[in-house]
Amino acid sequence: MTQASTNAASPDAKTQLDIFRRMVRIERNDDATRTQIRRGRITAPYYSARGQEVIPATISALLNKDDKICTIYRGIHDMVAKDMPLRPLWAEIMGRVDGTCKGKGGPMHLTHPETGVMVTTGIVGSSMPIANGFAWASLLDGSKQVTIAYFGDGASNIGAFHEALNLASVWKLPVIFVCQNNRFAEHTRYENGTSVDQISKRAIGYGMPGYTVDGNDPFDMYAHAHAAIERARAGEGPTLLECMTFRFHGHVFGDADNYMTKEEKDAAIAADPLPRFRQKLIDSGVATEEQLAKLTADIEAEVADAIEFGSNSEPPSVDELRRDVFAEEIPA
Amino acid sequence: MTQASTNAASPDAKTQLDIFRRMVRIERNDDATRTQIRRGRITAPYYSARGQEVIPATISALLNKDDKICTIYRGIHDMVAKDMPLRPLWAEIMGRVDGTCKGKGGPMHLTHPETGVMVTTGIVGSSMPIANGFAWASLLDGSKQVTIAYFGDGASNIGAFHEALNLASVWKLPVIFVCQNNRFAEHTRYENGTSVDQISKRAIGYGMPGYTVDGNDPFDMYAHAHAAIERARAGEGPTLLECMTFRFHGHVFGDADNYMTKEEKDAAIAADPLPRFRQKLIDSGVATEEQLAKLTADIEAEVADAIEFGSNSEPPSVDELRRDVFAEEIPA
Amino acid sequence: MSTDTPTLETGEKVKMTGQAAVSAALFEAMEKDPKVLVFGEDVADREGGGVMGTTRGLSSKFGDLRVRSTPIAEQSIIGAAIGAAMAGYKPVAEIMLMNFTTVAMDMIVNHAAKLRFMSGGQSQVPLVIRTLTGAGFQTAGQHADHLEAWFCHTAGIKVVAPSNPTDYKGLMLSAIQDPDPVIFIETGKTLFAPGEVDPNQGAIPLGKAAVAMPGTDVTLISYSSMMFACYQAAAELAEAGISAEIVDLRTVSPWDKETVLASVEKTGRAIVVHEAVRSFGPGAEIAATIQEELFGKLKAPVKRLGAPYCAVPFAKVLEDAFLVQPADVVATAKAICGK
Amino acid sequence: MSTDTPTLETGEKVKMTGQAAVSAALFEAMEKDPKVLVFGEDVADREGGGVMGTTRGLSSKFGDLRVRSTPIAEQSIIGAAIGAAMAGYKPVAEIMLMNFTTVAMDMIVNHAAKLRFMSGGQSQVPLVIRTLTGAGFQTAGQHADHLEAWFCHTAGIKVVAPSNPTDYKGLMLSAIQDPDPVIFIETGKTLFAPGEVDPNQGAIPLGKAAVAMPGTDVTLISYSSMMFACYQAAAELAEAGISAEIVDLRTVSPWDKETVLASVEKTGRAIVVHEAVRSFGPGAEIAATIQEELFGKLKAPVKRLGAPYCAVPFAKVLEDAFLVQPADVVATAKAICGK
Ligand SMILES: Cc1ncc(C[n+]2csc(CCOP(=O)(O)OP(=O)(O)O)c2C)c(N)n1
Ligand SMILES: Cc1ncc(C[n+]2csc(CCOP(=O)(O)OP(=O)(O)O)c2C)c(N)n1
Ligand SMILES: [Mg+2]
Ligand SMILES: [Mg+2]
Repeated sequence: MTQASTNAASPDAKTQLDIFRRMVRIERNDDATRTQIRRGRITAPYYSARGQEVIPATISALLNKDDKICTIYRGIHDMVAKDMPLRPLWAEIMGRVDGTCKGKGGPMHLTHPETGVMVTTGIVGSSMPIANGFAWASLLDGSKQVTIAYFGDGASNIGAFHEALNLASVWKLPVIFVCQNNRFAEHTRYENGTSVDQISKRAIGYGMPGYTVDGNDPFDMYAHAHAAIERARAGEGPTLLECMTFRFHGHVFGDADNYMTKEEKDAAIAADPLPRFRQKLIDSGVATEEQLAKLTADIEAEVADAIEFGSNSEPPSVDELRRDVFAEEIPA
Repeated sequence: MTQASTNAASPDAKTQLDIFRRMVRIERNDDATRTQIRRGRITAPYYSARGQEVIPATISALLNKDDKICTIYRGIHDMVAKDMPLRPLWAEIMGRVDGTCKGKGGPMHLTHPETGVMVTTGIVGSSMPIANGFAWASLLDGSKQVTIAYFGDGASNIGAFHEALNLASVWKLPVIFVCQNNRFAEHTRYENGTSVDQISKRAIGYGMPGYTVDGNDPFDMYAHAHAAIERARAGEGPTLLECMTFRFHGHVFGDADNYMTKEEKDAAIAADPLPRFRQKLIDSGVATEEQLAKLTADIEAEVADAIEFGSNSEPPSVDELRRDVFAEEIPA
Repeated sequence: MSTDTPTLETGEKVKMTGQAAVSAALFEAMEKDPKVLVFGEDVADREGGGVMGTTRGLSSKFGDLRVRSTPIAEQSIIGAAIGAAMAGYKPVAEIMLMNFTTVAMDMIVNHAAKLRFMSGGQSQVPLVIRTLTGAGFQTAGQHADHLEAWFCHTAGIKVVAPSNPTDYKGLMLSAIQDPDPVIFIETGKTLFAPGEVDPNQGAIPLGKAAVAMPGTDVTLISYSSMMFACYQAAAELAEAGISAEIVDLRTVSPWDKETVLASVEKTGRAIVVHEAVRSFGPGAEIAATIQEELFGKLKAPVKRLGAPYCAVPFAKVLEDAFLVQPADVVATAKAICGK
Repeated sequence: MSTDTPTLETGEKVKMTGQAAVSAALFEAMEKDPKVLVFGEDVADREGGGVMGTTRGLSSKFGDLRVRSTPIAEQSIIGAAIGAAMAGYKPVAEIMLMNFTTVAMDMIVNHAAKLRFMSGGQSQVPLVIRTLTGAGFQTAGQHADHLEAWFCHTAGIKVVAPSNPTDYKGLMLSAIQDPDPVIFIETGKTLFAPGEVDPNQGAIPLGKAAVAMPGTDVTLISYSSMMFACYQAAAELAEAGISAEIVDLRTVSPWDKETVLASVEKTGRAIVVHEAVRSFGPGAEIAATIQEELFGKLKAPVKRLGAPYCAVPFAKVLEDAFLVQPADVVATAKAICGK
């Protein structure tokens, strides 16, 4: 699908299992979220990333805890992959005081700096310029930290993308621009909004390496993410990764999907990377059926516990409207 | 300097003379402007385009009166090349009521829709998205009009550039993006702000033809502008032309220039395209010394007349603050 | 959602939402004037006729060149609208949500609003920017801001904010015909609330407020979603023996001073109510003007109710506290009426 | 321009411009705190230390990583500042002119101002945005707007607008130390006017106004360049027997209600004077607050003077008419003082 790296890195068995674990954690969490919404227990807009698990799962397997991500409204998978704890995550999407953001941010602005989830934005394109700032700070710190900027294919058409990639390249920032190309921007098909057949080609305009990657294949993802992260840590600058994928549940929960054909959707779902990778782990002897069942059960328990935790958490006090506007509380 | 077009168009003798006439008109007008500023008779900031004459002179020789341009603060050369009458131009830069804009816009916002000078902007990058709108209107009209968006090298790093080129390509708009690459953005050298060695390469990211052209060579300019304009008129969509040039008088009138080396400036001035092209016209028999002297004298007379006209024009009435805010005058 | 204008006897009203009214206005305007264009993200039928469906049917009827979906690129959306408007078209451009105007402020403020003035009247920019906003749907900090104060403070652009289906239709027709740029604010609450609309509803002039409910003791000055809070408050106040007059500004800039001042001169008391943040909000201009023009004639200070000084919060309980509630209007009115 | 802080006896003042004061503050802050960064277009010495020279010398002293020139890309300038600020740095980012904030509004408003709130206090964004503006130099419609009202209306960002060299120094020091985002407005008129500054001038707290001149008959409330008009008007008024008190807000948001109200309570009359467009301008909030808090105690309506509702014009005669002149302040003060 792309220019083969000469010495492409490949995930060892342990890493494969780690990637799988993150994928399952994303998928089980997403499934539970949609269930809770259907039951009316969550009232926020929800942008499922079901189908896109491989991308952040693989990248996160390559990151350290102190590496940072900036993500978007469709980004809970990115957070879960980055090992954000599920309890405060659930409390947040339920608008409770024990949420990471005390219920003030909600699912579109969930952050958790402790695990490196720095910014979650609802404005298309805006994750990228901010990611540059974290990367600049790493340069100044002399650390080896890298920052990931996640965004969608549609976001590659907005000004912020351009400004951010240019600046990152001129300043050789340790940042990786990860486009999760799910072929649609809301209801707009890729080619109806985007003037180039592969977003990775835009990297040429920034003197930056750019690759189109099979975002549903943990091996292709691993090889490219590994190279990009190594390059960033070595001080050689940014990389643009365009990761091809698909979102199974449309743009937003409740989306009618009639801007896509049934065939393409069915085909994408039939190629679901999760069961495929699961089977591969078993076939290649990386894990047994039992191990994976246990792993899934453990995650299900973690998700159930988090839902319980969130449900039992209180709504925030209205005094919160006067807090966190500035460091100093605004007087009543 | 660029990929040779297979059947590159070349200006005939008459057109060469026309290009030269436009260049001289630009240069004489610029010279007079700087003189008037030095004498304290114009008090506005002035961004001389001395050295960049070939670009708009050649392009304008290929345009019709009803073709449109959107230009920038450093854009009086683009207007003069487009045959904007000098009398209202001078009245405008002197802030007089007979100015094209009744003295309300000044040199940075001079427009003259009658000759196709639609927008002059002081905001870096903003000429491009607006130019798309004129081009879209031409498509809707079913006319063969084209629109030129002029901008600088520094402007290629701002978001508006990206959004405009992408949209123009997706919509196949009859617009030509003409970057006047004078190697500096205010005090910043090209490579310190721009991540790619040639801006024309960014066209790849928009599925659009892009060329780096010798912007000081009327023949190279003619070939590329001709192809781009033909392409636009044929409904095949936009082109990006990066025209290499140099500004002889720094960023703004009074600029100390110490961000560039004396050598590079001297070299650029030594390669002044104006005397070079003049000599070429004579050497190749396109014109005689006398013809060109007459041409120059006529233009000098036109400029002198325009200065006279502007100087004799009255300042606008303060009632103008209530006019042209909306179509309807604001009551006193 | 049906997009055809219903055919009925004159005078007989039909029930429709604000959304249907906007849609009807767009159909009518495009039908009547071939220069009217509609574009923005997902507006064409291939993309479902708008994320909310407001533009559904337009591209099928008027073609893909006049009704165009765009890339996600608000600067280029407004830029294209400006150019087309200057070239003689009447574009109705959509910025999906008002918070996304932040990425197009240069185009709106430095160009659309100023080009007529800067060109000394040579150019005009007759465009409409449709945009949706409003809290109450738990969309949190970046999807619900009321930023109209910014545009009110920008010379050269009109700000329209309807509160009911009739005004949605009539003001949209006027906005499209207007020779100057207009920002047209839709809100989730007002867009989907049904109302009775004259099927032949024509243009309603910009810049004219409506006395939505007559009263004698206090004037509630509002617009857009907060009109609901005012109606409810007025009903409660009536029970408490306070007669509230409600003025719906409809156009927030330029606003209708005459109507507002006449009402407040009559009642002697005024409360400005809006969803926007109170500090430096649109209500400040109105309050400042009233106290200046009616100095010595007021029975109480002009009050302002708006959102507290913070971002729109996510949690329902916070969002409710963030929004002005009818009870806040009632309490304020009682206080200044001395009850 | 010398960039070193002059060494003198304590108490002995030195003459310097606002620009030198800003420069001195930046040198001091960078010296003291290695987390302070400076960046923006052309700010490094390779590019001349800023188009105006305000940052001259900084990159040579503190290195190219801490003082960085950027591409022309304001979204990425503010974006980088936000990220760096959240990561523990204190960036002072420059947006060359205030009109160019229009291309960075998303970053400023949706992110910088909101991230502390949206994150429930997990994050903070201690950045300073330096920006220059102001009419009077015939730069016309896109280079001179006073847009502070927009930022005042935006919860979570402070708006500072010094009028003299001492305040430039002291407020810049505070802005850098402040844990929240601050927009720091410089104007051509105030930046190059010299004044006496204590060489050891330290931080001046944000949010505190200064009574710049005491008086008894009328309070002139102003900030930034319009302080000059107020001083001149006050001198003329004194000759006419009217004693004007001048309050310099210094921080426009959050503004110092206590000082303003105390002054107006004393004088009974107030005029708010700013360069920004009068309609929906910052003065509206101040006037609306005064009439509410001091209802019944005022001797005259609160007046507001600001620019007319139009873009900044080019021609000198128009620009002069656009700007509030001392004579306008004098005439208004006389009118409300009944003279
Ligand atoms: C600046 C801006 N414009 C428009 C929107 C509305 N919007 C939200 S998501 C979206 C589509 C984004 O598509 P893409 O970048 O491909 O990401 P995906 O949703 O597919 O993950 C749009 C247009 C927005 N949030 N921000
Ligand atoms: C959005 C914006 N940012 C910054 C500026 C200040 N500025 C004016 S001209 C200029 C340099 C532009 O360089 P370039 O595009 O190369 O054009 P040139 O002046 O060389 O013709 C800058 C930064 C501006 N006018 N607009
Ligand atoms: Mg997508
Ligand atoms: Mg340049």
